[in-house]
Amino acid sequence: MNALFQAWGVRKTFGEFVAVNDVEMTLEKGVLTSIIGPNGAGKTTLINLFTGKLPCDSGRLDFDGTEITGLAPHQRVRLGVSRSFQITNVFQQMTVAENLQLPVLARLGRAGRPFARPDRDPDVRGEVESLLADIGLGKARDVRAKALPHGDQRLLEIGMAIACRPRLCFLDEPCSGMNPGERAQVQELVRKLTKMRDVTFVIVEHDMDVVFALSDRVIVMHQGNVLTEGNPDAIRNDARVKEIYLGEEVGA
Amino acid sequence: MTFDALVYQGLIGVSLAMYLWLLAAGLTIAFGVLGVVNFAHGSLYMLGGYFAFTYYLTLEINFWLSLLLAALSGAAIGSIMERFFLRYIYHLDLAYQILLTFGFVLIFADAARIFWGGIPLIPPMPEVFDSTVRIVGRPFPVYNLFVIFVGIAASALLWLLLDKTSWGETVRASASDREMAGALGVNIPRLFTVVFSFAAMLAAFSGALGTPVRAMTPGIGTSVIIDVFIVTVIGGLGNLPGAFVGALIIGLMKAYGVLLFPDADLFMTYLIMALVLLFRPKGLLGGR
Amino acid sequence: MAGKYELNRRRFLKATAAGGAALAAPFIGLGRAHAQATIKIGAQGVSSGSHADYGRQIQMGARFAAEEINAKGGIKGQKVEILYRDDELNNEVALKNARYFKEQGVNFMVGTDSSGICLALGPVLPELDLIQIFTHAATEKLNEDLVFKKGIKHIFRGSVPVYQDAILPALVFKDDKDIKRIANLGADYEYGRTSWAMFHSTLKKHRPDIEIVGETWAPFFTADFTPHISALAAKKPDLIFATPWAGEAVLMLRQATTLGVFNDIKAWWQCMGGSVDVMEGISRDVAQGKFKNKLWATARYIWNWPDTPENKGFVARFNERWGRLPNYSAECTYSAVFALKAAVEKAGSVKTADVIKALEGLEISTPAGKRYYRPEDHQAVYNVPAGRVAYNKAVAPIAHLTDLKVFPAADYFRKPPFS
Amino acid sequence: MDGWTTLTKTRLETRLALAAGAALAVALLAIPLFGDYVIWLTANMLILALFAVGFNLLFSFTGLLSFGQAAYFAIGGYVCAKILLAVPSLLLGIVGGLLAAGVAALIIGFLCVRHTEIYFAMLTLAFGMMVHSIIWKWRSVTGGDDGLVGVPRAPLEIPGVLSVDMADLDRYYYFVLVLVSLGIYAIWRVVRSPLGLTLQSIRDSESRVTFSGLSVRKYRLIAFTIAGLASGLAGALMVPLGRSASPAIANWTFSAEPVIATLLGGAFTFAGPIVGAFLFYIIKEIVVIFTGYWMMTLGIIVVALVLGFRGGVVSVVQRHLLPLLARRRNDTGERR
Repeated sequence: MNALFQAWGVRKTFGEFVAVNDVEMTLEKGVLTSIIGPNGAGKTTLINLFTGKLPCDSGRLDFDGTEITGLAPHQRVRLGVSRSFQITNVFQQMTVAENLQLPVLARLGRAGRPFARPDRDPDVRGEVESLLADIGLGKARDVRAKALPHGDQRLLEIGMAIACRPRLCFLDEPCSGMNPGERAQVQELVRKLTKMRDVTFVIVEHDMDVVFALSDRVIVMHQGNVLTEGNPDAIRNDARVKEIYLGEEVGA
Repeated sequence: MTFDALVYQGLIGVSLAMYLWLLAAGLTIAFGVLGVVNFAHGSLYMLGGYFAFTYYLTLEINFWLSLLLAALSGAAIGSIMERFFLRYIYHLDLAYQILLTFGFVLIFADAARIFWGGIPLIPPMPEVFDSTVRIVGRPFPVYNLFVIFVGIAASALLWLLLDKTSWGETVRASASDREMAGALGVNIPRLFTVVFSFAAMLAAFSGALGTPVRAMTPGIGTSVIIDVFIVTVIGGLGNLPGAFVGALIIGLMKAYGVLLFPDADLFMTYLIMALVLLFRPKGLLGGR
Repeated sequence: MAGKYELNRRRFLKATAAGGAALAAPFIGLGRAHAQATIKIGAQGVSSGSHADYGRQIQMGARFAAEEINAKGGIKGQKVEILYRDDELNNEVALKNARYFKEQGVNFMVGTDSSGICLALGPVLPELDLIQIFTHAATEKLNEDLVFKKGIKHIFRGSVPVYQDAILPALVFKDDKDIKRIANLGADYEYGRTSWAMFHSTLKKHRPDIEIVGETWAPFFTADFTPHISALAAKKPDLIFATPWAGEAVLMLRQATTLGVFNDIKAWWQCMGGSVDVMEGISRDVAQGKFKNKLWATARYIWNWPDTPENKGFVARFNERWGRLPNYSAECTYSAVFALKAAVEKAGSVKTADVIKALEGLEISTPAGKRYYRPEDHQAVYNVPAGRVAYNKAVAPIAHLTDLKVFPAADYFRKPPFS
Repeated sequence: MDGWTTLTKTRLETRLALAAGAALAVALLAIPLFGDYVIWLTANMLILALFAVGFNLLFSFTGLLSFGQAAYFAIGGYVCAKILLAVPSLLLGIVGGLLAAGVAALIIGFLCVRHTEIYFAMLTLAFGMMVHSIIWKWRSVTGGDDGLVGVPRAPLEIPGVLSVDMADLDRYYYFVLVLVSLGIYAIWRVVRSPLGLTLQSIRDSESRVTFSGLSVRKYRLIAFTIAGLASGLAGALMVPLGRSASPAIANWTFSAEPVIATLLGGAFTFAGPIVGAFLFYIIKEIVVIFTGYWMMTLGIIVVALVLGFRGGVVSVVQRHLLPLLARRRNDTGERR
């Protein structure tokens, strides 16, 4: 086992409320991990802490052997930690292709070029095209994001998250508000990207079908703590997990 | 600076602060509830002053009533501004509000010239106030004491109005969450008109209060507005107690500045404004 | 997408063109040669904002002069036409107006209020090949530096320089033995700084025993001078020398009375306090004796001096025409127009070079008395009194100056080579 | 709001663009035929246009409302004036003013970009007024309220290369025309460069830009500096024109001019501020010819424009006029 990302005693409180309570966590390379738990379990906060959107109150984060606790979000992205957002966060006015230009330019360190043309940069064009192919939006390249169906917007969201070539990528509810067909598409895409771009995905998801179908490993959070973890089967049959989801249909 | 000078200039500063406070209170409420940055707020101060002059001197209405009428006239103009103009640009960028209200600054400045002429106007000091009392052995104007009293009284009234009445509750509610208040059945458009004219009233009242000691000229509006912005920012945009503190700080700055740093008074006020924005953007009382 | 960007450039040009096309529209007809049927004079002053009345007075003075000249057959048969523009007390606008006047084919220019404006406009006059007689701004730099040292011959001044605001009071008070402690309530800009410097240095020459006990400076557009006044009052001065003018003078004086300053001091000198708008503003307080007869002032012309038929007639006719007493900026502009008339008649031409020659050393009788345009620095030398502010309904509806003290300008005006 | 819709167009617009572009070029080149006053006015309009385009890079394309741009205009102007009073070399003066303003914007911007929206506006206002009070007070260097006067309109000299006398107003006008065009063209390139894409992305979604691996503050600072450079160039060009520099160009009322120009012409379009700058001058010129109460008239026009032409003239043309024409010619191909 080789640890790609490690968290020691990571804590976040909002006033009295303890959102994340001294969490210890190790994420391994190539192991597709899902973080589940009922609403308010602290999943999204945890991702915000890992990706730097929020500062940790205490604790330490390492990525690939280097400490990143103090780093700004964009610095973490540069090291290879990226994310997607629960609420679709793409540039509605831009076309699909234009949306993908920014992260590509950023990765190539060309985002600050004052006089070039983003669309005329062969490297950028090449990568944008391959990304379009990967996320299967090639046909929609010149469609404005706001004109896309919800499912395609979510795919674009993922596309932008991986456009900066991360090694670790957190997906925050990639399937929210999707129909079964679209969910299948997402699972397909995630598997494909894991292989082709060797990204290690970590997914926060409510849809247990997706979780159990996709994950190699599942981490269950409850009230800011890691309740338990294990492979999908173990989790599916774990009594405490059933308990916290009381009633909620767990898998099967 | 001797202790006496400290006290005397201090009192002067406090009386200065009260005009600023009344102005800043208006600006703060308007911003807090409507989210409007009203550049014409200073012009409403000017109009208040001119109105008071006309009522008191030309129409020979007694001083107290003139103050009241001037304030109400300001409110009337404010309600017109909100109902027929501002209302239509809330959804636009902040800059459009600034431009629109800036348009009113120009309009009001010339309106003053048309109705009151270019020459400075100042009514006689009402007999009641036309004397001084000795403070630390020096004559201190009764009128400035009156201004201080009015300023504090106004603060008390404002506090009662906003914290102790249901109307105040509604105002605070919509200040914190417009949609919510709307959902709770508050008539937001009407509330906005009322609140804005209330803010305008405070500005006009400040101007009216100023007439006996501060002549009115068509350009006075633009000369006061920046000070008011400084005060509002120091206090924290939309923070009423903050505005009071901010007014005191700037008032005292001006009073003591004359003695302490006569050559840097302006620079210092802007410096304070910048420092507050950098290190406590929510204002001195706004917390981080 | 490349195509798309291609189109952008054009779109951008297109929208810009809208401006270009619109631009030309209002100016069709400008820039043509102007048939010279009339003598055109461009006048400007501030006629918006807090100092609006000064421009208004410049406008009234200029137009009144033109009306009177035209009524008597104009200048050598040519009618005089006045073009007036608001300079907004702003250099850029004043320069723009000058260009506009040039375009409109004016022969001469008069007016402008602030020293900043006249210093900015002066050096441009040769480029415009236009004479301007400045009729309000008082900075000594205009005649001493621009005309005398730099030799810009197109500049003349028909109003008094700062000497009169600053040196005159020194002469007025030098013999008053009660005045030992002096303080300054200064307008924090060049005018206030130079006036004060000139005043106390002159006074000290005559009265080494004089002591400066306090100096405060108030920025332009100060709404409340109370802190400055009280800070000075604390120093117990005998005399306060104050430079804020126009509306600021009015409110400052009211604030001084409310602070009871006039009980303790012996005299208050108000530069330009003789200005009609200030007098109108403080009349009631004067009538009520608020200033305890301790308020002294001057201006660049005082409507009730000199006591000559010419001045009396002017004041009466002006008052009848405009329903106001003439302010100094009105009289100075009025007389400037007449000076131009005299110069043109003397030169027998309207050519700038000839008129400059004719104006140099011109001596002309005006409402303010005899004006002599010094050839060295193009400064009009004439007498203006200082006086005590009083109110007497029998004399005038507004406050005015009494116990007038007149000193010959020729004696106390600084003289070339100004060393 | 929507920067990108403005970057898409129809064939119809293309033709109009070509025609109007040519017309503009001719108009601007022909200006000297109208005489000194029009030359003078147009030079001022061009300078305001550059000033406003710089402001608009911040406002429309980065989402920051600066209310202190006059500071950089003034720094550019005063430094240029100081240089010209010392050494009569136009180029030196212009470049000096430009750089000084850029440095000032870099330093002040570093502090200002910590905030956005009204806080940013107020912060820029505060720093702007600090610069103003320094210019007003530092009399030995800046001439206080008298300003710096009698500045020579020095010849344009590159030793051994060329030397053009600038005494004639029309020569200087062409000089201004060239530099303003270059400045505006540079910013126009920036807007559609990767940098421009980044800035507009910041305007639309800060977090997305951050998680693309970019420091939002850094790019805001870059935009602020470019805007400062544009203001500085505008200021430096203004001084030799009027041959003086006065504190008024550092005052907040002057900071309002690019705001007015931009909103009149149309925010969130590139050409808006340029059209607005011309409109602003033309409207005022026409008004002052007819009335002494120009303030009120201008005020009424401003209010009317804000309420009637919310998106500004340019976007009104784009959104309403062009589609109408387009429909008549059944010219499709609009992406809107």
